[in-house]
Amino acid sequence: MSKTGHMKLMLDQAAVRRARALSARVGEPIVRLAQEHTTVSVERATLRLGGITGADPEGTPWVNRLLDVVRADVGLEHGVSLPVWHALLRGEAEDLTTLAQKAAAGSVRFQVPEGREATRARTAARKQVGAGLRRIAARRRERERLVKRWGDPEQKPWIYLIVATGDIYEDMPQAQAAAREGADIIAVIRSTGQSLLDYVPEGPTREGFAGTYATQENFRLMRAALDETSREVGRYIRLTNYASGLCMPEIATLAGLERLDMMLNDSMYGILFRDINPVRTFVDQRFSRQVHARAGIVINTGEDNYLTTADAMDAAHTVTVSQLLNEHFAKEAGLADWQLGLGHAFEIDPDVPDSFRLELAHAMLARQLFPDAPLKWMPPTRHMTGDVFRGYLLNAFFNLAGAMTDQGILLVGMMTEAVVTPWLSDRDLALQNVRYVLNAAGGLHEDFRPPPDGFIAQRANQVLSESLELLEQILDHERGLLDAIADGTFGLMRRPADGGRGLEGVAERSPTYFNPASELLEAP
Amino acid sequence: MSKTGHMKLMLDQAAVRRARALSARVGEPIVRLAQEHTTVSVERATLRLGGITGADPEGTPWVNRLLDVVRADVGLEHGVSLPVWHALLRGEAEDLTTLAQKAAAGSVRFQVPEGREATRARTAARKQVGAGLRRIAARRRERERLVKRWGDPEQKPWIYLIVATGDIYEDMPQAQAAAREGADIIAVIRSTGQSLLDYVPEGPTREGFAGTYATQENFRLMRAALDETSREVGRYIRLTNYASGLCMPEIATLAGLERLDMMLNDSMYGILFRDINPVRTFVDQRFSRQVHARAGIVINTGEDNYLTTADAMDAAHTVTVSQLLNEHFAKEAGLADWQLGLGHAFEIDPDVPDSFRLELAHAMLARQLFPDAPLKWMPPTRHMTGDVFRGYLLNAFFNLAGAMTDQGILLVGMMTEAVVTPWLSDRDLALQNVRYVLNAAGGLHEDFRPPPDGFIAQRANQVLSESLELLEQILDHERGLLDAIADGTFGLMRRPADGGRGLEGVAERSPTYFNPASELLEAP
Amino acid sequence: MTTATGAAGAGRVVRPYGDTTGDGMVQMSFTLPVPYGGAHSKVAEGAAQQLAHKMGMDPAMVVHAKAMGPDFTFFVVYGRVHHLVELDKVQVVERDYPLLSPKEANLAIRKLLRRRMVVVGACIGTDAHTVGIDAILNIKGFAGEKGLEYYREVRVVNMGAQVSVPQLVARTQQEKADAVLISQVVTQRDAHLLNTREMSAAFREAYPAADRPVLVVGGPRFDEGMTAELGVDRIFARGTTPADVASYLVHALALRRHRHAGAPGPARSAMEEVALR
Amino acid sequence: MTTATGAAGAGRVVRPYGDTTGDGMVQMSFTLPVPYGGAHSKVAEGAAQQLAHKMGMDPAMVVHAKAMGPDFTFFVVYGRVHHLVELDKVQVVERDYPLLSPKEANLAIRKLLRRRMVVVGACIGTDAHTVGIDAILNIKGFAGEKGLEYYREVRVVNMGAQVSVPQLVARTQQEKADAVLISQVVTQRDAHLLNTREMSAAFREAYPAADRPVLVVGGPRFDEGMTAELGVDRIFARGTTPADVASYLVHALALRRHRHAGAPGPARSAMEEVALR
Ligand code: B12
Ligand code: B12
Ligand SMILES: Cc1ncc(COP(=O)(O)O)c(C=O)c1O
Ligand SMILES: Cc1ncc(COP(=O)(O)O)c(C=O)c1O
Repeated sequence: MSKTGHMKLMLDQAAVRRARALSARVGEPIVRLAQEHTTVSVERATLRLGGITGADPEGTPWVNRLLDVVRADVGLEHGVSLPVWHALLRGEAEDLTTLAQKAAAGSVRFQVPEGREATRARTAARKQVGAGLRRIAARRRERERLVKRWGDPEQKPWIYLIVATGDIYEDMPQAQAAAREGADIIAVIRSTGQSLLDYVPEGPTREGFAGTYATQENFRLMRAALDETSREVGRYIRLTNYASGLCMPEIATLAGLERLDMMLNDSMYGILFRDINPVRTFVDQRFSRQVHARAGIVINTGEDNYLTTADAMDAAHTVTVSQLLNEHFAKEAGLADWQLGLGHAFEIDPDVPDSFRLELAHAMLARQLFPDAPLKWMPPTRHMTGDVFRGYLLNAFFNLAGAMTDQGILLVGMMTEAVVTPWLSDRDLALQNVRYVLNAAGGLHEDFRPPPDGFIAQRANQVLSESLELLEQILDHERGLLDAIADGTFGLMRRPADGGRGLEGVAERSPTYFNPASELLEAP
Repeated sequence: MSKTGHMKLMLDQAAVRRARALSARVGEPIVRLAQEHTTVSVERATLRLGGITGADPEGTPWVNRLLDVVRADVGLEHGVSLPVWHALLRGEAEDLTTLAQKAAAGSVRFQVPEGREATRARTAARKQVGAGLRRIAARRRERERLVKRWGDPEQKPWIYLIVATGDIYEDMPQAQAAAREGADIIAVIRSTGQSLLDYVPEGPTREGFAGTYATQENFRLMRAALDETSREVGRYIRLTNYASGLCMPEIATLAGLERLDMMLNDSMYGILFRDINPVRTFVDQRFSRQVHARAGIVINTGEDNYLTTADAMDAAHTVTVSQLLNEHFAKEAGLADWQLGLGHAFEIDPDVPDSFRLELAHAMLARQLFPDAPLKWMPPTRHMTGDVFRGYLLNAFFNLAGAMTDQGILLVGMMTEAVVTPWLSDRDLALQNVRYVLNAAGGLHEDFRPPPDGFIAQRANQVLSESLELLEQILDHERGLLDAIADGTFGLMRRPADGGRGLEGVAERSPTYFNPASELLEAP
Repeated sequence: MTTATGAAGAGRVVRPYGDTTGDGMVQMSFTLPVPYGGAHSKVAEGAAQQLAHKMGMDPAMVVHAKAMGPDFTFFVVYGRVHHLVELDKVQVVERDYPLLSPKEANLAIRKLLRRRMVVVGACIGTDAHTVGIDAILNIKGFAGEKGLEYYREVRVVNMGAQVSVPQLVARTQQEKADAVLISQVVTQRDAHLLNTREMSAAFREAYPAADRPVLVVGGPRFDEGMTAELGVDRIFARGTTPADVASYLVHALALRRHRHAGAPGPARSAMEEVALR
Repeated sequence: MTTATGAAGAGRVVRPYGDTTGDGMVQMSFTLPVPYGGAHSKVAEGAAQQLAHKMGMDPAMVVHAKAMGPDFTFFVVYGRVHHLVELDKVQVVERDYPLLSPKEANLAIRKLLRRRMVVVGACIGTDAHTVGIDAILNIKGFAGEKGLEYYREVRVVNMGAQVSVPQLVARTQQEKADAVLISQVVTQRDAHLLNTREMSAAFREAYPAADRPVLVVGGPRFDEGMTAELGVDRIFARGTTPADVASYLVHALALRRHRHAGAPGPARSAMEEVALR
């Protein structure tokens, strides 16, 4: 498939092999950490797979109310499934939602069953949660059918556009308009506050700031709107949201249930940019990725973000290291290469001499390091200014770099990046920009043959070797990656392992810990 | 020097040789035509070299008044020099300007001297006109000195900007501002009406429409302003005007005298786009180019214009043919390769698939066909619309093509092309665009290696072979190029040899024809 | 010509749309002759904001300011305008005649004139942009429509570029033309308006009012509502096609014929009768 | 804070400049919720022109119009505005205090407080854009200037992102802070204004007026003239540097000290005395 197949492989292949070996060594203790803990959100996601829905009159989801009671009664360390299905088997309620309502009213007490009771609870839980996972698998097959019917985008890279009004009812027509004008993927970005909420809001919402809340109903509404437009334009339009923040596992689950197609899902973004506790994040991460693997969802990682706070030249190798780690964690969680929308970005200061060629070097490094991943190429943001003409120009060169280096997913940049969340006309102009570049110069990669010892190849290998050094440094730390994160290695953000939000929602698994979802998801 | 030296030569070299041979055959009868005729403007240019200046109270230059009287008395076919210097030697006046005033007042009658009187008149004319040519040579040496002192632009291509207010006193500060922001060359475009005036206006002017009159005083003022700025910025800023229209030879002469550095000067532009008589044009052309050769002025030819009326794909080969003819005529007139700013343009419909790569093919064809000429690369105009954002984008790709194919002179495009003559801010934004492209991607030519059998090479060779066919077709016409021009070969304009303006100013040279300027200019 | 109001949205009021209905957001850029940098910057930005406020923007965000040399500053401003666009008060020059195919137009001309219609075209003044007028006149045409030369019942005299007004009038008289089509593309210092006024004045002088040929002017930057000010019968702007013009000419000649004949009733129906029978 | 008028051009009046002094030319783009294409086009362009006229543009040339789906049209308009920019009426928030070097600021603080100045910084609400506040606070600084952490006499407590107002107030009290610096970058639906108002109200509630710490807010899209409306002491926008802020804080504290002491005379000179001796 690769258009760049004929480009001479620029990278030192021994270094590539070594990079993967080192990443595995860095990743291993983190995976172990994830296996040894659970979180409130992992448990709630499990209950959601079991079928719980809805919220109390104040808007608190029943799943939160239920979990809080269970946790108060028996703690989190055994998982909620044993006590919850035990209660159901005891006849406390006929379904999870009713159970939650009763529990919230104080009329149910939970306990951890043992022996045969435990076995029966396990069986019941497995069955009910398994049904949830099967619903996710069914949505995946549905997607496959629709893609076959309506078709994939004609061109590479796929065109990815953001909507961000804060109001799902304004978002829908804007998303449909964008799709008609050529968008292949629509991402609904989230309201600023959502990632720190330890619950998933319910229902359709119109009240976001600079983004729209991720709710199951918003997912459903937007997927339906895009199905309508897919049919109309004869192309399956993909929908993206964010499995990120304190409710990552639950949102991943809802995404699977509502046939979302891609999810932002990075192993370190929440730690670095939302100050979420590292352990919480790694545990939630692994579960959410296992769900994505089942759902056939493509993840988008967030390395682009590092370059909004750190310099794109100085920190280029941190992007590569993070991509390698994201790859390691993703594969361990069961994701396939085609599901790895590894992120990187066009963020070199445009005043740096040869900045465009350096961007090409970085983009080709990623391309050649991850030949089978649909890399996600992010537009300039940091060096965008109120000069919208210049912004339009930078975006064009970003688009060109994307086309020349065979990126899989092109997040289309807006000329108003430094001013406002995108206007309707910004998206339209941005799409014209992309279309011109792909149509006029999309084939330029055929003529683009950086000499194997030239400027571009040299830069790519330099970043690769700096990445090896960094991986080695990380291994030199006592607690490996956790210490490196605490040190400000990524995005210049310092995040100690015992700091950040959401730590109170983490528990070390007890020997009797049981989670039917995890069990089923671990099975190959 | 060529940055594209390492690009594999794409062109069929036998075809290249054949193209030059055919062009010589097409050009030869035209050169003969030019040698056998004179025009009012050639004669007036000669008198200007002799030192005549100024205008009557109505603004008609004394040189026109003098010529008209001489012509009325003895006709044009012998040239004006014999009768004029004969009159001076007779003591009718002490200098040419006074002679013109007396002639205009009706107090001098002219006759064509013979024998010794003719010989004396010839000697006097040669001396006086020779002094004029020596002044031009001195200005050339002055330029060479100043370039050495202040330096040439650092980058290639040189950046060429237009000013067009119509008022020399608004033009000067705008030109200086543009130079400070990075322009290497300033062109003052001309008022819409000037090319059809059969005289050169006098003095500083503030009254042009969409351009400023070309006058000796305006030349002087602008050259002085740019000298001031050159000193300030430590870079010799070149000045361009138009040796074009009915007064081409005179304007070339004034340009030489006022140390202009480049002149628009095309062998067919006046015919095609101003409906000036073909014979008049070819005669004036040859003389003006001989002057430019002496003055060390770089000419800019006008092939870009064809693509504003004809389609850039269909007519690509007419551009190549015209470049070959312009080259032939220029060299015959004594211009060196470094003086040949052969024109071409980025005018392919942006909706054509692969349009950018096709532009690269055309640009590389010109580059490889004329390896030592400082090609002049013109921006999109025809497909520019009121969508200024799109315009800014197209200009960026134009700039990129210029950088990738080693063009010598980059005429910077304005986003308001379809709207207004350039605003101050348009130039500033356009310069930012160029600077970004050259700084970020100027080195991309190193990585640009179109395969020798690929899309780009194929297109270049196709245009070359269509050019050969067209040259052969031209030779098949009874009157060669003249008939081809009458047929609408170039720019779809049909211009018969006996039509157009200014034919009344042409005369076949008599056997006694004498012109000291031509004589001196023919001498190698 | 009728100056119609936008029927589409009678009574409807709209506002600019950024990303939400009614938000009123617009983008603007301009240069002010004020310095920027150091102590000057705040005054310069304040000046830009003042202008935006006077234009009805509030809030107005000066999102970009850049010195261009020592005396000028370029600004980009975003903000909310509070004006309402009243769709029922929009002034447009609507086509008040039926659009004819070449065949219909030919038929109508034959019935109306019993001879070919003669049309003289030119770029007048110093304007040499012929592509626009050629698009209307030449067989090749524009936007897939053939030009007037293709119409069997139209005789086209295309005088080309940089035609002076006296030349144009003389040729019009000589050809006994029914209509004169002139093009003006250069607009700097209002060249197009000056030239058009000069032209229409010359025709008023050269012809008795009743015999004057139909005067049509076109070019990308004309305001189609300015016919009275410019003394012409019709103005065509950006995107005109040959059929627009041919249909108009048939209409205009039918109208005159009708008036000459002193026939009663609305002119429009007369023309339609002729054209469509 | 003084709201000064542009001293630079007292009495001077300017206009936008396209290519000639006084031509008044500007560029504009916007979307209207009207359809474009076919019969709709003229009404849409007329609507755009109406808006431009209401904004004071005449002539207004609609040079580009493009349908965006069935319900919206994007326009580019060029034209002449007739408003004058009166430079002597430009409202700007001028720096009404001397700009101090870190050394001068440290000296002044020592003299004023006889202890270190305590500054609490945060991004409040759900805003997580810390780059701006970090540019002011962190040693690394901004535009070549070191941030407040570099000032020996300033103790910085940087609370980071997404800090709630109650957390902020509590920490301010706990640290006995002299000044609170908050940052707001997200402006959609006026988030920055809502959050700032909430914050200043909370401080008014938590402190007696005389003891309230100096409240400073910053972010790229603030209007520096809105202090009164937002209930803060000072607003900093785009391009602020740490020295601007440090100098202001010294000034503000000197002013308070002065008022507390009941000393007579203009506050400014008192502060300058302290700062510059
Ligand atoms: C092609 C072109 C040229 C060609 C013209 C070739 C030719 N034979 O026509 C050449 C290269 C020679 C040229 C030269 C110049 N040009 Co020129 N040119 C253009 C260009 C790129 C396109 C114009 C065009 O062909 N449009 C396509 C046609 C089909 O559109 P149109 O003219 O609008 O016509 C349509 C309608 O308006 C209408 N219409 C037009 N006329 C008529 C008449 C009638 C009766 C009717 C019914 C309808 C009608 O119907 C047409 C079809 O829909 C424009 C920039 C641009 N992208 O628009 C600059 C432009 C028009 N040129 C410009 C200038 C300044 C010049 C020069 C004066 C520069 C100089 N000083 O040297 C010269 C000199 C020309 C002169 N003396 O007039 C300016 C005008 C600025 C202004 N607003 O005043 C422009 C806008 C470029 C710029 N921004 O500087 N130009
Ligand atoms: C970097 C960045 C991010 C980073 C932030 C990393 C971090 N730790 O800060 C990341 C990637 C995490 C991010 C995320 C988001 N971002 Co963001 N981001 C940007 C970006 C690219 C640059 C901002 C920046 O760092 N500027 C550089 C600093 C130095 O400038 P500054 O903040 O203006 O600060 C200066 C002055 O304003 C002043 N100042 C600022 N604060 C203070 C405080 C005080 C006390 C003082 C005295 C002075 C002062 O001094 C500073 C130095 O001069 C802008 C786009 C752009 N190019 O501007 C978008 C932008 C700000 N982001 C935006 C959005 C919408 C988001 C998201 C909400 C999107 C989403 N829904 O997911 C998320 C969520 C963030 C959240 N919850 O708030 C929008 C805001 C739109 C609006 N006007 O409302 C922007 C404009 C992009 C866009 N057009 O959509 N973003
Ligand atoms: C990887 C990743 N996750 C999540 C987000 C969104 O942030 P939040 O989780 O606060 O909505 C982003 C922002 O672009 C991102 O890049
Ligand atoms: C080669 C050439 N000569 C002359 C001109 C200018 O026209 P005029 O001679 O009418 O000023 C142009 C216009 O761009 C041109 O390209």
